[in-house]
Amino acid sequence: MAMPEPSTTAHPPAVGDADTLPKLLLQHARNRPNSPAMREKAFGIWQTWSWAEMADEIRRLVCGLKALGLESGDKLAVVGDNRPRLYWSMVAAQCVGAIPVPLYQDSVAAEMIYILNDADIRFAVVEDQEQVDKLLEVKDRCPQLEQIIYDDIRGLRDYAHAGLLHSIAELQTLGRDYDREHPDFFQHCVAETRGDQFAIMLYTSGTTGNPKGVLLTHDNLVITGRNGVEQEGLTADEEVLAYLPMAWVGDNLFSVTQSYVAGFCVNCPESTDTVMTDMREIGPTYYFAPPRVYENLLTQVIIRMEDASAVKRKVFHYFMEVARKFGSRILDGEQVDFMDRMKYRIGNALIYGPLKNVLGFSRIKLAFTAGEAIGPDIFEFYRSLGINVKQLYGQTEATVFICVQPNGQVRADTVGVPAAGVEVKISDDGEVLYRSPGVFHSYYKNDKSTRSTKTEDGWVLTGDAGFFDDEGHLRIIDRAKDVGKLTSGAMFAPKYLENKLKFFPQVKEVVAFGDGRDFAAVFVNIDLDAVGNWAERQNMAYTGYTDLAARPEIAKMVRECVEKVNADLAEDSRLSASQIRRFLILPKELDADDGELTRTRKVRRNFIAERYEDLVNALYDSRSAVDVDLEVKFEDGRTGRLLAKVEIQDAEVYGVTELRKAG
Amino acid sequence: MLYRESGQFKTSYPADQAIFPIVQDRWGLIAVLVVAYGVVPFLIDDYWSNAVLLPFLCYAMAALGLNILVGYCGQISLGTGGFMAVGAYAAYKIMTTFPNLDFIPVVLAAGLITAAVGVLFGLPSLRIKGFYLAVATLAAQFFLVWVFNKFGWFYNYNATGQITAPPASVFGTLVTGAHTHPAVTYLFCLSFVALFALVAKNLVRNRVGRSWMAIRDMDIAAEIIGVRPLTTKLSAFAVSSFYVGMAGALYFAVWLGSAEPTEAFGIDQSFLVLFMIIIGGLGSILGSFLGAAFMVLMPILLKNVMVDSLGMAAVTAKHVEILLMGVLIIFFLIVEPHGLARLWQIMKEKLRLWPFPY
Amino acid sequence: MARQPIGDVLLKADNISLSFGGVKALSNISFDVREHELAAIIGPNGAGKSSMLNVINGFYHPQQGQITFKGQTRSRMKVHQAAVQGIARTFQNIALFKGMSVLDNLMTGRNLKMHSTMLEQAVYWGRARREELEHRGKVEEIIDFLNLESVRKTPVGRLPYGIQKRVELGRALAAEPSLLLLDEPMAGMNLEEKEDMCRFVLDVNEEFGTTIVLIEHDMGVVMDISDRVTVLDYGRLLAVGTPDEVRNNQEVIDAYLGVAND
Amino acid sequence: MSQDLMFLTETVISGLMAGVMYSLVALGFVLIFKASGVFNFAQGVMCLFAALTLVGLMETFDLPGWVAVILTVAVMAGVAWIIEWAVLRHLVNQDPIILFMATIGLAYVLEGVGDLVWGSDVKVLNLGIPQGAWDWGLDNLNLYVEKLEIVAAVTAGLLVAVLAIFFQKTRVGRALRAVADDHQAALSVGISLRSIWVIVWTVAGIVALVAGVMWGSKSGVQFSLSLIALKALPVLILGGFTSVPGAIIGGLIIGVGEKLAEVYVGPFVGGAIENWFAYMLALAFLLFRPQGLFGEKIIERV
Repeated sequence: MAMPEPSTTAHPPAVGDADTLPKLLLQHARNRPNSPAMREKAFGIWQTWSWAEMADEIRRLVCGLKALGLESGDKLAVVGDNRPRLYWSMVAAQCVGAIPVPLYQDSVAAEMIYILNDADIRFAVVEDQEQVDKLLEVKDRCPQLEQIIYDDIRGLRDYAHAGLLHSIAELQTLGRDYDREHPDFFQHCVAETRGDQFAIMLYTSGTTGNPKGVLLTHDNLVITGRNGVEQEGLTADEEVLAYLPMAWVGDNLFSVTQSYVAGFCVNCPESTDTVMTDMREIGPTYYFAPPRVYENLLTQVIIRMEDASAVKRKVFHYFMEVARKFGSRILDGEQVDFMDRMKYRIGNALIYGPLKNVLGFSRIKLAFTAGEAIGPDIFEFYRSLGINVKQLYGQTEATVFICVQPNGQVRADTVGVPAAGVEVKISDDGEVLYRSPGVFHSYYKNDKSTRSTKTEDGWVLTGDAGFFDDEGHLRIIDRAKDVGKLTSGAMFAPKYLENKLKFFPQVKEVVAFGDGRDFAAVFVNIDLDAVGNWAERQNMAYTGYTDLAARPEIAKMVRECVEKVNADLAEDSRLSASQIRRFLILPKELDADDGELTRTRKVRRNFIAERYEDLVNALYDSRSAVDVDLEVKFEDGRTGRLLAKVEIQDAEVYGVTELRKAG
Repeated sequence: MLYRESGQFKTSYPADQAIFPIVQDRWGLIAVLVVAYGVVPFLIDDYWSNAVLLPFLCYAMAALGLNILVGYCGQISLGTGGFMAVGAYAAYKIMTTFPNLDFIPVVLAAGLITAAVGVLFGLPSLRIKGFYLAVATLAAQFFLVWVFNKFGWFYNYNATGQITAPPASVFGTLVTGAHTHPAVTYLFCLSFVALFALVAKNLVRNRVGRSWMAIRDMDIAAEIIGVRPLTTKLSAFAVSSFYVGMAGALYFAVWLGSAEPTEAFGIDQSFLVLFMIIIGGLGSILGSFLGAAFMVLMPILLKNVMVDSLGMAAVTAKHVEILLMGVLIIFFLIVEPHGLARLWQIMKEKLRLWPFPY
Repeated sequence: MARQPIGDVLLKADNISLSFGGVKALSNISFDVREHELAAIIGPNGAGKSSMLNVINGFYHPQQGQITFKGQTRSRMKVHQAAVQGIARTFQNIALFKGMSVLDNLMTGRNLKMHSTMLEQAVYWGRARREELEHRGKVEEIIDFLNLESVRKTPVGRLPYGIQKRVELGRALAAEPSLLLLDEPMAGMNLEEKEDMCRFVLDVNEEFGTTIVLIEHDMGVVMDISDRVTVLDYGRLLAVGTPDEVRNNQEVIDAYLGVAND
Repeated sequence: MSQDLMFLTETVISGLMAGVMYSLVALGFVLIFKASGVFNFAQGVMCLFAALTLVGLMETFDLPGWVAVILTVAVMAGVAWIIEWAVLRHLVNQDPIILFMATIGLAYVLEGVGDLVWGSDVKVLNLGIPQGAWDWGLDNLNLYVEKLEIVAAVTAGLLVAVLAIFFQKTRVGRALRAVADDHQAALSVGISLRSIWVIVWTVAGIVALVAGVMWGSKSGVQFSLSLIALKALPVLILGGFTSVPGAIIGGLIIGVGEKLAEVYVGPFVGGAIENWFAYMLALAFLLFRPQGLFGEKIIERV
């Protein structure tokens, strides 16, 4: 797959004056027409489109959309899994000056209504029958929605919605005819695009209130993307697997913008079920995943190794120990003994190499994790295998990049230094602020929020509390508004506690309480996979989550985790006071369908505090058990009741073992 | 463990349907070929050629042929020895009738003649199945050997009743007769076998191979789908016999030099080749080679150990050898009824998943 | 493109009688199937449903009566000729090629569409190669249609029962038949698998316009999806008609539904 | 009787006698195939092995014939037990071809063991069975018939009768018949499948011993015995793999047909057609009646 151009070996190809994605597209189609631009696993093989072919496909889409009446400034919703045609329709919309609005494909119809109406969506490009059905369901309540275009015709032949429904194939046929009549239209459109035009609108799920549409310009995307490419030395030879939701800003930056800037190839998996296999086949060189993906993979590794023969397990554990000691140091270029280096080499041949290969990590040059804090053990595991995983700190409003860990200075508990072109400062009350070329234009139809987030001189309030450590790395503690005080006046950072607990594989979700209270206390969701597996090995029969969560053995297990966290907190005088005194294990898993989590699986603390008010109160009075009666939503949309008795548990707390150091 | 497949993705059907889709396998094959062509010819001597390499190659060819019939098409045959005899005698008659003919067309013609005979004896397969067919193929075995014994025309009425290969050459280089160089005969057989192994692989992964396997797995369903039992079975007999016939020609003319039908093409030959494909793996091209190598090498090893190392008498050693071969065969069938090829496949799967167990 | 309208008579059975060594399996059965129709033959076990399918695709030769398919009348024919004429079928007890992968099973289904000679296949060049690749593409469409992606290279012997049934449907579809005979496609399945299979059968009828004759002893499923139903009982024809007509036929109620409701 | 007719009669009788031998070997096949579905290729070698053991015991230990016979039967029972223990039980539920191959391996083992223990040279077997021509026949009918052949025929007849009684009247025999039809049914009789296998292999061993003794008395005990036994295979085709009467009648047909062909057709084609004639006969026969003499026409269902 080596590209002939010398320019692609060390540096990205010069993008010259191409300041928009459509212009970049044409530039690649002209300069390196036959290099692969996109692949999709379909019909058993990786169907490949070169840049020229992709430009051609997009050209027909542009003309087709135009023929259907899409105008500059219109909004076009995109709903579905990562499919090439959906990606293309986003760029196609940009060509005519319309604004693509990708939506989370698992949103239920009701959630879609808000965004469809808020964004004044006229056109929607969707993946398949499932999404079409959802849109048809809400069509009456979204009067401005005019056209629905679908990719996969399966099951849609019988739909009688003339003038409303079109397949992408039809659209492209339409486009070809239009193109024939207006041969200059496409080129003209692309030439008209400008860097300061809106390129995309992304809805941030937000922990409270309605989602807000973040408007990003081509400049935001292209300049930020280019800075990242240059800083990390990405080339046109990278392979990327596009598997994260298209509505996430990261996917738009990594899988679209940076591909258009650097010219590398983006691969779409066959389906969500086959991501693991597809990942292995492609062997991406540049990878990004939220911490939970890394966590799930590690859990799988551990579980699969449990079933290996005793000898193999021994070898595995021996070399993983070697890796733990020397892996990250070798990766960071530190001095390591010759013998230890040899041991690591052998381990690499026997274990790390094959392991990375089976997971599809063999060729990774750079992997990012972002969105949440990652568990130090998990982080270290991947680093020790020689995989260059780095944390980054970002936001939709920043077009992702705020801080990145530089090579050789990777720590589990910081998010690195300000990324190229980004200025970061800490406000007096501890909130992190930044200014960068990626700073968003505005929230759509929401000047109030725009003004309260973005200052006159371009600084954006992240809403996160943090500080720079001695090495100049930013540490994020929590959401600024969530950082509270115990009645003693000591700092209480709920997310910090939650993350610390969540780093235990047995714990899936945590909700911490303590602001304005005497002490810190938490709700815990156990991880059904990990704990269930453990229970099976103990020959413990259980009927489901609720049953398992009520077992005293599990309570004991969680208490041990909590006490370890407490011991850890006791080390730090700033946080020692917020040791967890009481906790309970929730009788149900927190669920986005019940509104307890956001679509990106962030805990909605206030909502939970309201919903489980009685349980919260129980944590702070002397009750030792509470009966709960909950309304829950099942996967198929039905609702039901959940009755359970929840025990409140006490945990050991520790004294401050170390006096605060100076400074 | 050795396999690093990540990043080896297929963007086209030709790549996906390649014989060796995994890079490491391709390298493995290249390594084998480099050794076979680049190293072995320089080390070879008469012993290695006559005791190991030529028998291995000739039997591999025969095993390929029998595997097509038994392993792929599911028709059991115990007549391999007889069909090898047809190939050998055809080659003999052609070589003596046209003394200046290049040896390559001789082998091919011998194969074609055997194919015709094979089709003839394959006709009963249309009406009878399984062991009945196996027994029927014994008719071919005994009848053919009898024919070559009885009719002087086949051995040119010479006094001994034996046939002896006259010198013949390939592109001007001698490959049969008394004055051959071991490296030459080896390379000639190797090239022949390698080429036809590729042909066999092509056949079994194409329509005709699928038709064979369909008949093997579920003949009624195959017929209902439109696979014609007549042509399919006969094509398997024809192709199989073609290979066995060529193997017979090489066996007689290149390896043995001279042969007498009862000895060289007896029922023991039929069983030997059958063992090769069972131990190697039914329905596997690789298995044909592994089985041939095993059955050629094992007696030599046993003999070396017993006679040379343990100082056993040659006669006793022969008995022990027969005994041990029997034991080994049973042992293999119990441990892995699907042969060495399956063992290799399992090992490969493990290596591909290493360090995970599944 | 919606479902194709039901057309002319495609298959006509005239007065079919079949017996084995004196035992009557079918007596004087007559019915017809129209183009693009989804027809069902129902009846309790031993009613002669499978025998009827076997007569249609030439596996059994009726002692009396004839079959007219695409206007051609025949009383005897070789089994594979039915395939040549465009009749494909599945079997009550799965009859897949167990040693072959899903892909190869489906490719075998396209056997009759491939024409390269053995010599071409031996060198895998020219037409043979072209054909293999072209038909692989077609087969992949069926794999996609039946959601068999994750098992395409697995030997079918290792697959669970429900998937095997689907592979068998795929193998029959691979032949692009004009008449598809399904012998108890939902036998032995759980409810969810049955629903899936119904969906696939309907989709086949809809997407490819394939005429389908389906036999089933479970009436519930069949009534929902068929255009017309033929009811057999002990080798006799009991009723022919739309599901509603059959449901209200007194003889059927007595012989079949009555029993089922007990 | 005319000279020709006399000659024909003698040929037929000698064919019948050879046929009896074939029947005996075929009987062993049928017993095992019926009870365990195993196509026992080692049956021929079992004849050789049994005969070798008998001769070996008599020669080496100078035992009287009847003692040696009893000991040989014990040895064959032991062999049957070992075969079940070492081979069969590990191959339950395998494809028939795998079991078939295993019995070929078994043939090698038995041959190797026999040769190792008793040596591989030709041995004369003398159990006191009278040799030479049958005087009464020669004198009165002018027929030349070997005494040995008459003994063989009588013995074979007795053996078949004993087997028939064994299968009809004894509990084990009935169980053996049941197992042929249905393995579950056999278990309900109260005999484990494994014991049944041991018993049936023992019985096959005894049949092999009888066949081996007959052949051995006629032409010495040597390796070719196991090859002659291959002749039982066409007999099986004719008679069907599972039919005891089929094995007997098939054997007789093959024996007679082969002799007639050798005598009347052989001279025209160079002789020695005995080697293959039986197979060709069976083959030709199969083309007209694929299910064999006693098999039933199978109605295929899908």
